[in-house]
Amino acid sequence: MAACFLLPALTIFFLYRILPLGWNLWLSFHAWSPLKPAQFIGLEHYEEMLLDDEVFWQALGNTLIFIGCSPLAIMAALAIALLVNSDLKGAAIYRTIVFLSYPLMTVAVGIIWRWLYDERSGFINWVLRSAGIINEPLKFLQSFDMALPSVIVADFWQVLGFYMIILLTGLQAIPQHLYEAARVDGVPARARFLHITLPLLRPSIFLCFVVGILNSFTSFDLVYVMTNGGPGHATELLITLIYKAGFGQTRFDYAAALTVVQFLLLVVLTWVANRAAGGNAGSRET
Amino acid sequence: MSLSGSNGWLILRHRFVAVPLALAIVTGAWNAYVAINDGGIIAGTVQDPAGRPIAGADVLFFERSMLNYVEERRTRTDAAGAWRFDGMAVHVGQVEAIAPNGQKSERRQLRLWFKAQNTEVTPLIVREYR
Amino acid sequence: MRRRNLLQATAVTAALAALPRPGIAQAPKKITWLTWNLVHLESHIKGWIASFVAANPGVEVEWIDKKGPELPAFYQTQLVAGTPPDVIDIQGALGLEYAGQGALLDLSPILAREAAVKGSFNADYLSNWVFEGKNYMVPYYISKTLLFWNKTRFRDAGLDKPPTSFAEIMAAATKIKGGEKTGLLTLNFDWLYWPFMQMSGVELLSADLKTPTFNTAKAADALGQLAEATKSGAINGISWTGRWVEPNEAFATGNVGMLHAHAPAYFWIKGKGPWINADTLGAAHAPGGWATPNSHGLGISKGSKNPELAWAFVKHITGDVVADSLARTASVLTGNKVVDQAQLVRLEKDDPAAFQVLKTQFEHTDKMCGNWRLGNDSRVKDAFWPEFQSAVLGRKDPKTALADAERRVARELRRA
Amino acid sequence: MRKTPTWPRHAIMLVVCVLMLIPFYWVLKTSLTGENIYAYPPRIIPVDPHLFNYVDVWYMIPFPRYLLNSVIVTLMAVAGNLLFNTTAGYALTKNFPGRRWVVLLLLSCMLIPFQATIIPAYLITSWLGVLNTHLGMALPMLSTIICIFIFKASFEAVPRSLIDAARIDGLSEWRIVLRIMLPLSKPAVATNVILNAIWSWNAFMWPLITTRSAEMQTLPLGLARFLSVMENTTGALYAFVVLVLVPGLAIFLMAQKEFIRGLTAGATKG
Repeated sequence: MAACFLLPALTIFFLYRILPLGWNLWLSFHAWSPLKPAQFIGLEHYEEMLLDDEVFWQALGNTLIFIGCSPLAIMAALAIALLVNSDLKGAAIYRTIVFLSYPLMTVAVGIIWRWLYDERSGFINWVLRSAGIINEPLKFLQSFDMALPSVIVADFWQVLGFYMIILLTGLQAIPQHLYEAARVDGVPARARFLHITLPLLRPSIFLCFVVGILNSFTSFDLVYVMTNGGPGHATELLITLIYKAGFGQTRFDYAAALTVVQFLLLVVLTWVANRAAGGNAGSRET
Repeated sequence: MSLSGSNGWLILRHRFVAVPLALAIVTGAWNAYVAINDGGIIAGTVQDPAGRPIAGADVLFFERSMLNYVEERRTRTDAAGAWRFDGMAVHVGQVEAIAPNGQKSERRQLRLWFKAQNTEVTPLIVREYR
Repeated sequence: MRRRNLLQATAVTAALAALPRPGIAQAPKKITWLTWNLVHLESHIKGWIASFVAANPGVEVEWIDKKGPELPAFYQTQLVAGTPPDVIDIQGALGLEYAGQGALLDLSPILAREAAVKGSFNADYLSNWVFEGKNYMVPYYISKTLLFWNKTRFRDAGLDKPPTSFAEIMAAATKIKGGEKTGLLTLNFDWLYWPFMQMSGVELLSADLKTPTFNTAKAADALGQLAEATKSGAINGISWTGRWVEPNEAFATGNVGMLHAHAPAYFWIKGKGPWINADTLGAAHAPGGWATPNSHGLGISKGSKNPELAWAFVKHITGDVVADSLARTASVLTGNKVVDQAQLVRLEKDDPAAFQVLKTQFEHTDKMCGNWRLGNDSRVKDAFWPEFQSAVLGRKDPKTALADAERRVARELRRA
Repeated sequence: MRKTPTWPRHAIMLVVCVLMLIPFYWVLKTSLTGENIYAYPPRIIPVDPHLFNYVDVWYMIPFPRYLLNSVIVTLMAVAGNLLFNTTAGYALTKNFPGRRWVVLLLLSCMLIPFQATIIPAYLITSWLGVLNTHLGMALPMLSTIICIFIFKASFEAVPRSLIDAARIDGLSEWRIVLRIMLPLSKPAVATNVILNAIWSWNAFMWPLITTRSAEMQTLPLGLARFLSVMENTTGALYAFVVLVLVPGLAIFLMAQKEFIRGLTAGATKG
């Protein structure tokens, strides 16, 4: 009974997620290009990746930075959520505005931010220059040090609203009487936040973090449009590397190995986050 | 207000009905307007600085190609200094007049609201003409 | 998780093997033409196809256009699916890569058979797509780099003629720079910057293309000078970070002394820079006449179901009539000798500046560099460019960068 | 809470909102401006603004056609998600052997990036024979995991007693879902509609690979195709960006009430 209800969804995931993943796994142990027959080469790709490919390590590092920064956005979102949660007048409007950037197409977001960062006519440089903070325009997307943060900021701008909504839902799930009781016992606001809000918010925060992890590859379009991984490999993420290795260099076999590694990495991260969130959060999305 | 909307004539006031309806009306009106005005006629006159018409002046029409504007059409003004292009299926271009003495007017940028919009171009003035 | 995947994997291999080929492009008399970024020519392209169909009744031609960066993804997928577009329009090195993969049909026998057709192409440009002795593509629209120089900037700097050596370029750039002004800009994608190394006596690879030979004192010196000049502002930093728009935009403002770019850049900057005419813009050869081609060619997929028809179509598209129409509408050179001659004659009257520029495309055609006949150019490029970029932007010192680049390039060559 | 003044919170939120809105304004302004968009310093108010960039865009690509394709694909995706996610979500509320494994499986499925699955996905789609069709474009998006869990959460909130009662009345599982579960989960439905509408509306790489003919392109592809011609040198590009974004935003704004309530309700008794 449950089986036949699950079937349609599972079929789709089997066809478009699991089967391809299997294909990648299989391919990662072979030497193959579109018109050549595959031949088994064992762990060669993995050896090359781990021992002989500094770009992989750079991309891995960037990906981890990308994910590692999401807590900042989550905190910001949490602050906003707390502000608009309670009976604040016009909270609904604030909520809408903050969320407004999430429905945007990532490609478009990339174009928009590339334009904001523009050296001559970009808003950001213009503000900084007319405020006299800098004399020379900053080349955000062309500088080795600023490119990655710049992309991350653009990503924050897009997902902040989504985080906020998730956290809001979590907040509203917290029974009010707990606060009442605490207030009666004269527990100060900070303590109430630390001992009631945060613990009960764990699942929502976990979900935000999962979204943050997913961002490390759903932001492909963003990086692709804004920097395409450059300068050097300063904004190379695993996902852009996978794409380049596959379609740019026609090394689908190597790309497959990268995919498998990224998958395992994300699984581990998610598992850890889940543990941190106090177990079974997985079965409690939003 | 729920997605399913409310019942009776009130449904017209439900935003999921009202908005598309409004859009439909606007679109219809606009298309009607376009249908009436897309004769593809672009016309105007050529004058000297004093506002006297210049007869026999060449009027060139440049259409936008990928990177620059290229001459596509050319006509000559009549005794009243009037010129006219028919069947212009463009929405952007440039016109320029060359008086019989070879002097040119400024190149006028034309941008229309839709392809083949009937357009009356304000007079092209040839400065050095006497 | 893992065990399940392994099971899936075997399932996949089975499944993939069993996949029947999809129906597309299997109709007996249908061919598909994949173009690279030509949507803006839609109306003309439809016309050219129509005239081909008119001449070959019962034939159907499907036209697909993809944007440069996405075209490889599309073509590769089609290859794997066994439904490659019959005729493809791709940029220089990529053609060789696909040839190296065995995706393209060797045109040499056909060209040998049809000497007239072969003769209609400019031999040097045609030879850009000779890989391991076989000719895999014919020119569609061609270009190579040259040195644009802003005569006004030069005059202000007390210079009157374009530089004739790497040292002179650097000197001129330094003289011109100051305030908003910078001395030199270059395009950097697809090896377009390579003439600067070539003119300094640097060879990327040994003649047999098996070993890197660029890690030399000369190279370190040239790289050092480029980095130095970039730091001082003599070379505009956009040279190493921009793609196509940014450098051309910058040069069009009129604040830059020299632009090292391929010919099509002229029409772009002309559209943007009202100051540009034959008296203010000079077109010169890079010192030593070195230039990197950036041409598009037409190739035929080996997987084509109708190779003969595909070839007929290629002949139609590169033939005098259609090529001429392309040359006029897109203001390009086609590699078709007759058409290009006519184009030059036309421009000499209408647009002297454009004439100066395009004329260079047929001079020193024996001095093309940066177009190694490699089957894995993109990998070599990805191994070399980031290191080079780090060096010119002062991120790494030239010696380290070259050493790292050498190691990585060598690895790619080993792998090939 | 009551006692503390609310104006500081308003002040903060106003700043936040301004920051969030600036990019929108900057693009809008660029799409309207008549001057060379590379002029420095850029103007805050567009100079001699006009709408002709939008006219250019309209003629640059078959806009209505692309819009239609986008709409069709989005509708398919939304419908599919409603059907499959409801059933799946309902199934997950029951206890059956291996339930935990299914949940794990679904969760890990979320972690597989699409870009890495293009080729097999394409082969599978062609094997199903729906290449270059709206269905083919919608297929991989017909069910989304997060939304399954949203339904699960919202269904779990439905009191058991109701369901048991229904069962005693001999309602089939289907009818239980239709008659009891869904009516009580309108917010979850709204959430599904919006999220999936957003996601499929914005899909880029997959339509790019599966569509051959120009008639099948969707708006995001139009954007890429547009970029290739104009690059970023003209207000027209930004006019296009606006045109692509407006429909999605409009839908969201119209449905956002239910949407936010949806996520909330989903959580309150998750």
